[in-house]
Amino acid sequence: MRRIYMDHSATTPVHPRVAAVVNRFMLSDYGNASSVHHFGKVAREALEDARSQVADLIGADSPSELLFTSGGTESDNLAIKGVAYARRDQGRHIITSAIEHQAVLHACDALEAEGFEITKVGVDGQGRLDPEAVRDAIRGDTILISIMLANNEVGTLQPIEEIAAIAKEYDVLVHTDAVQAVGQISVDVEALGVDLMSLSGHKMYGPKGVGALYVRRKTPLQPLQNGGHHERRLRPGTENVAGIAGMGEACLLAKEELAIRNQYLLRLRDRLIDGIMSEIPKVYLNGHPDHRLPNNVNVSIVGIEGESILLSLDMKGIAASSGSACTSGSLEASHCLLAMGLTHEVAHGSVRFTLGRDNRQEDVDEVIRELPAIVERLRAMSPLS
Amino acid sequence: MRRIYMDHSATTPVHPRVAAVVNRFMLSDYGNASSVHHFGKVAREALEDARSQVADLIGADSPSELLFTSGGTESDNLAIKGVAYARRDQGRHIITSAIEHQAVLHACDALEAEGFEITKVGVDGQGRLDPEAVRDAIRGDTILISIMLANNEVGTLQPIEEIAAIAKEYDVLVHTDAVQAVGQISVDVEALGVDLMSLSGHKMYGPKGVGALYVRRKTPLQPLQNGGHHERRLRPGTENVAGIAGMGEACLLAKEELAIRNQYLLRLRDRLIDGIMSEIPKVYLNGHPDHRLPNNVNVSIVGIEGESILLSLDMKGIAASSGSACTSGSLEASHCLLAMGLTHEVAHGSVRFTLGRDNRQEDVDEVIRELPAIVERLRAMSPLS
Amino acid sequence: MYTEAVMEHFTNPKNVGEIENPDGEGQVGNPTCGDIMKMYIKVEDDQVVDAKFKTFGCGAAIATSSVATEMVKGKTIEEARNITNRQVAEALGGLPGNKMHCSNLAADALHKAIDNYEERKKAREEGTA
Amino acid sequence: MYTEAVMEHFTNPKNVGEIENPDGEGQVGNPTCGDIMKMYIKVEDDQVVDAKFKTFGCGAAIATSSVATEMVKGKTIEEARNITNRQVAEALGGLPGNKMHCSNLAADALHKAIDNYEERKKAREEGTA
Ligand SMILES: Cc1ncc(COP(=O)(O)O)c(C=O)c1O
Ligand SMILES: Cc1ncc(COP(=O)(O)O)c(C=O)c1O
Repeated sequence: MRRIYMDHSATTPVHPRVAAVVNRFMLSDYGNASSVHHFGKVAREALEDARSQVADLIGADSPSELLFTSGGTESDNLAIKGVAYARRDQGRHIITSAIEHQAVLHACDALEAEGFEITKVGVDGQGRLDPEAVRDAIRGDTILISIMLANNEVGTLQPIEEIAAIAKEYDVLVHTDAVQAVGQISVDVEALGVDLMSLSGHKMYGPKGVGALYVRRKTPLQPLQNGGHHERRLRPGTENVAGIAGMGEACLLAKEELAIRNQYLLRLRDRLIDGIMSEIPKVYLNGHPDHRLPNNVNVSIVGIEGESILLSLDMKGIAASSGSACTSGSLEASHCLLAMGLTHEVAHGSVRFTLGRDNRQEDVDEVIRELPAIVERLRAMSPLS
Repeated sequence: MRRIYMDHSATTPVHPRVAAVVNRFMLSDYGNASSVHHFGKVAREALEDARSQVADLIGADSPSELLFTSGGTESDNLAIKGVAYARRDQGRHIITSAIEHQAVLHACDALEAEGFEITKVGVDGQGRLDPEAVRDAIRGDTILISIMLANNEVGTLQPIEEIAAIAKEYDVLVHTDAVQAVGQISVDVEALGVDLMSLSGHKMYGPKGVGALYVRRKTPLQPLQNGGHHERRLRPGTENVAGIAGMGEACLLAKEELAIRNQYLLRLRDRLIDGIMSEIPKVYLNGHPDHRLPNNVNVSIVGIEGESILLSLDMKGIAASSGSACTSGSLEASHCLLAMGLTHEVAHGSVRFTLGRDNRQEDVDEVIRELPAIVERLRAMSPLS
Repeated sequence: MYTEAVMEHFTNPKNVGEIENPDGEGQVGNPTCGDIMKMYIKVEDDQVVDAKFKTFGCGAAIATSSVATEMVKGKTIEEARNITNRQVAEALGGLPGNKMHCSNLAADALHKAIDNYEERKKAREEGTA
Repeated sequence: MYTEAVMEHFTNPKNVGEIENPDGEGQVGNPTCGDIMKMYIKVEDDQVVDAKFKTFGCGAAIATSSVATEMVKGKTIEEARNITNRQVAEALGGLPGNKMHCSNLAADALHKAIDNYEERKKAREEGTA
């Protein structure tokens, strides 16, 4: 069966150029970057080249402001807990949003259980935060604001620049989870004015199990893991040279392709949105129509449930995702959709198509062709329609 | 230049069979293991297959007793801090040894700074612990004993079975860092009787950036990182499917080859030891002559310093390692060699050759041929000889 | 994740729809957890002669609804009462762990439909008494 | 890690050895940090005419010893006093950060040898006085 992958926000295929780099560092240049000998030096150079490539993509002042981690989840945990522990003497209040990824929300929950106080700022119906609501949440003991750059479910982009400017007035540090944004839209840490930023390799055609954390010079950070002298002791463990070099290559690729990727995906995205909206009755687009990732289509299909849509799509060879609790084994529908004010039924009926650089117009057209019949069949079974 | 890699305890090349598996999950079966669709299911299966392969190699009762991590350092941190936090109500005392890897020692240091108490049991001149010294260190509030199975520097094997038996008498949990042992010698968690055990992929022809932690059923453990529902919430983050599947394959390979690998390496190792001892005056073998990893040769060469030996070897195409501070940028020579009672000068003059499955007898013979001249040259420059 | 039996019942569910003038009907679930099942039964001489369902929910919810309506047909009211959620899951060759409690409600819906049937019967008997 | 200049001096160090009957000698470093340097100088008319070293230590330690002995030859005592560890490192095109403080001791060893030369000189002068 020809398969159409439209779940790029869950993970992307590794680009062949990236895989070639990973292979090189698995099979030939396999040294430990801490070793004194030839193999070690080659590995060390690869690490530092990758650091420059990441720094370059996000406009960091210096490659030394980047730490490599095992992924977005670790970057988020390190940023939030790392700052919280390092700044605990200055205050115990942290501001985040209601629609963050679980890595951020649950890191905050863990801190709350240890005595920190967390304020979760809400969002509007399109998933966007009001920077002034962040200002209102700031207290004398606020040490950190963590707000995502682009939401993973509905693709809404947040006004991080404004939020960072406000934070600066109060001398509060800002972290942004840019896992979904980097590689999709142009991201510049200097323009954003953030102090910390999380990235993940596998959301941008790089390998899984590797991520990065941007840490602006002089930002206080306590490591969560102890060991050797790797990554300035802020993230010890033998460096995943192959993965890191792969992530570097993915950043290089993103830099080369960004403008065209963006343009290309936007066109596909809007075609898919228009197709779904015109072919299927009682469908709503979730998220912001304009402040939105170029690859995200998230719709609520009234009267039916997300997992059953996904299963039906999968039988047609189409891979998508959903904000229904049934897909995650949790008991609640997507906290993000609920925070945007959707009812439980409607939240359960969400489907997310996230496009990638390998998707073609035919793929989009096939989804538009297949989805209506699926919806019709499931609606016929539903007591809600 | 033909290069001879004899630093397998630092890291191993990835076996081509492993690399092929990694490639498959980078390029074709690239799904996120949490996804509902086809790509997700294939990834999930790969994860669970790998879990079984690891479980199988170490004789775990059930694959569900294995968590995947980003490497040995994270496994050590998760084991030690995870148990410490989960059991803090029962006590705050932890026992470890003076010759552990920095991942264990520094995780313990971090806990000490938080109010836990750490006892570091010493070793004899050959790097071996006395189980009775562990017994003597046990107190009413001891919650965990963490002792490595095989030392990374001198290759000495520890009497973990006896230590675990003693710990059981006092109802204390036992963790062992088996990063250097698994894949080299037969390791069985049931025979050892340990509650937790750390593994790392890149020390056994698997990829860097992936590791595992064996956690015996019902062992209390608090996660150090929060996020999604991955790895029973004990280690969240999108699973590194390619890396994990690669580690699974590496375990399968180890299982297939173990007996012959062991035999083969032992022969090479002893040839190298004999050659060095007979060709160079004033050289001592570090570590235990018998209770020793089959691939470890660690010698102290009196009067000269390790890094200068490594550089000289590297110019001849031979990659080795050393316990000298100069190789690590720290200010102290190997804590392990010092704990074994070596003087600073002698500790600084250590060289470690760690053999691997690709080394040939010619490689060993070349080292035996090249090393004497290097030693002679450096000794001629040294004020100590 | 799902067994072949689940996928078969999800793909070709039996007894989808409503029964006009049912002898009993029952609904379980709630929007929060994402599963709502509605069951209709037709009863003759204390025997379930027909059953239909309408379900809003995941694959497991649809499959359990389908198989449960199949299981109940031909059974006496007493036998139908003894059908458990566990039996329904077993008839499908098992369900993923996380679906066992949240989407496996078909037997409950059935029991509600039977309750409803018996209430109506009682009401009718009282009405005619 | 090391520059080509470091590797060249490590591979072909200049002035290895001892000077018999030196006019000054100095030793720095200690076994703990893994670097011990011993320098010997020969002085004529307040000018360093020869310098040799013996060093136990890493690549940087050997290279800095070598280049420092080169640098000092032909210099007056006063000029030699002005040679700094930083200059020695610069002459090698720089050293890795962690080597800057722990293995970059050649100028210190040189200054000790000069001190020793001056002490001997003073002793001689006092002895003859
Ligand atoms: C917004 C966001 N943050 C964090 C993460 C976690 O990243 P990772 O999967 O690399 O742990 C994800 C993806 O899972 C994400 O979408
Ligand atoms: C004994 C021991 N424990 C732990 C580690 C850390 O493992 P990793 O390099 O995978 O973080 C190593 C190797 O570096 C080791 O030799």
